[in-house]
Amino acid sequence: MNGLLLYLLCFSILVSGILAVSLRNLLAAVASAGLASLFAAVCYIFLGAPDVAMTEASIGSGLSVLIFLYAVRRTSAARE
Amino acid sequence: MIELVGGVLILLGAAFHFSAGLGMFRMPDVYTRMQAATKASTLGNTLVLAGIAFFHPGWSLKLIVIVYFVFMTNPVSSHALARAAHAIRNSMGRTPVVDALRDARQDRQRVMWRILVAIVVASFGLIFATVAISHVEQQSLRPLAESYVRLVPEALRAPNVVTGILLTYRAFDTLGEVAVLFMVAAGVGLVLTSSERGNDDTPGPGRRAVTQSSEIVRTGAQVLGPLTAIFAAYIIMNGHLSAGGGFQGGAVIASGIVLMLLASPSYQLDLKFLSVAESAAGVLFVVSGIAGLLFAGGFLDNRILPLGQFGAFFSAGAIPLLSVLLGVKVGCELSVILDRFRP
Amino acid sequence: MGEIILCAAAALIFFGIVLGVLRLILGRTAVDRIAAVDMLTVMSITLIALYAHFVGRAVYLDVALVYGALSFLAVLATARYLERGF
Amino acid sequence: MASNVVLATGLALILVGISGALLRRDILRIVISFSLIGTGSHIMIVSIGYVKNGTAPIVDRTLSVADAPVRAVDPIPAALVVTAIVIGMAVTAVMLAYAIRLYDSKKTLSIDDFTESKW
Repeated sequence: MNGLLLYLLCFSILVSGILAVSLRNLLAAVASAGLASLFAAVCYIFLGAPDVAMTEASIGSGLSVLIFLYAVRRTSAARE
Repeated sequence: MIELVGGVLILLGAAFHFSAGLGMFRMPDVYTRMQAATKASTLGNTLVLAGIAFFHPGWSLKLIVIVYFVFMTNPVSSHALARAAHAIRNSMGRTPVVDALRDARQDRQRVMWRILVAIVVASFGLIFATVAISHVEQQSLRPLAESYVRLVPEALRAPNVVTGILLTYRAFDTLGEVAVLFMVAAGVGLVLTSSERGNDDTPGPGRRAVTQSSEIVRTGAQVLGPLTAIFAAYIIMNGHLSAGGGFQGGAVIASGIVLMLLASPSYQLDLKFLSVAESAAGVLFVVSGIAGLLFAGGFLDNRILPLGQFGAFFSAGAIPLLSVLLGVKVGCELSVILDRFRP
Repeated sequence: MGEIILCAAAALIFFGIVLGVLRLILGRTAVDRIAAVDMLTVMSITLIALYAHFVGRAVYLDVALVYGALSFLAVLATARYLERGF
Repeated sequence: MASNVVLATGLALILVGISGALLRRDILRIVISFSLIGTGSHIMIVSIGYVKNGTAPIVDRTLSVADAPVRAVDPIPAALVVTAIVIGMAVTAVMLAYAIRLYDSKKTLSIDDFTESKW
């Protein structure tokens, strides 16, 4: 059970990473990058590192997405 | 018998998760997808966690708290997303979302560049492939790691080895890292405030109208904000007993503050208070380090306070104290960084 | 018996995640993709809790707590961005 | 076996980040690619610390003090990565601050328009 779920998580990390660099919509790209670190956090749990998983879940998928969104908002004023 | 009930609940919850995925995949438009996914996955989560509670009665409190958090947060985020989808749908005439700078014209001239990038990536891939193939999974701990795993519970009386390493053996490293974070906060402030001043001189398009958040989001933030603060205190104070510690707790504090900022866009953070708290925490951190130098084995030694009983709440010497200071410092710095970025 | 039930549950969640990731890849608009992200976060909370049950350690539940409390922030921020909330 | 797959995933994510950073023209996308490189290297480091059939290095009711050196995974990479994640976010913040500054000076984010320091 563990092995198969771990492979699925690895595959999902890769898919979200590729989507994050290839999606045309900047917002969806930022959300995909956040999802990649979210799945990475589940992966850390499977590797026995709950401290790292906690840090990644709170910073990588929460605060980092937010800081990107603030930056997108501040650089989009002329494009609208 | 009890295990059978638990197993059936887990299976039922997993089936709801599957149906959530199916709804997300098969439903025709955003709103139906969202409602199928949110309802089914919240219920599935609740059922699975209830099933686990049948197997481990001791975990019930934590499981109930998780279910409560999911019940509070998932509807709020889904509601906000549905509202945003509705707002975009109404104004479909304008460009709904920010689009990347598309320069297809220049892309055509970049065939050579693409070939070069392909070569670079392929050579990196070759190096990485040799690394990945030659890597062998460790069968037992390396000597250094093994001595850490032995020493932290015995000498420091801290059950969590990672926190023990972070706050005692590598605490100087942690101090330097927090200093880097402080410098980043100051530098980002410097870069971004001068850019704002430049903006004020030029006649821009004026201040944008900001949509107020909905009642549900504001209420959710009011309920969840204090809960997040309590939760951050729990994570920081349990750093030596279970997963958690200063960095994680600081990030949770910053997340709680961010939740407030999202719910009410005009809310102003008290930057002066944050900087005072941050400096005080930093000074106390260094002071406790020097106390370790004077009264115990070395800089930032945790044996300046009584070690206490292994596994107790107040134990492991100065590690809980250092954890609190680190949490306050990291939380204040991350909040200041995020506040600088607000438009 | 318990093992079989656990494996079946894991397989069901597996296919749920596969379908969610497919929606993330296919999803026409940005909102579709973000809704898929929202669903996948809740599924990962369940996955972590199930893993904690599988190996029988309570320390992993703390991470599920952090997920439950904070993982909605990204979706909420994106939604507020879309409706021009900041 | 399990950690080999995760290691390969981390390295592949670094490759994806490198190609994104080289191919995209938008500075924000380059920053996203850099943060993906960071995530990939964190995954790589944590997977190197995995020990076969290991569990979290936290002593509690299910992992006794005597048992810990046999069953726990390597705590050093975990301690490294915890600090590295926080620093990675700070680095992202600095990059984004400079991106905002560049945008304010030229009202564009395409790196083709920033030619002053091109040789």
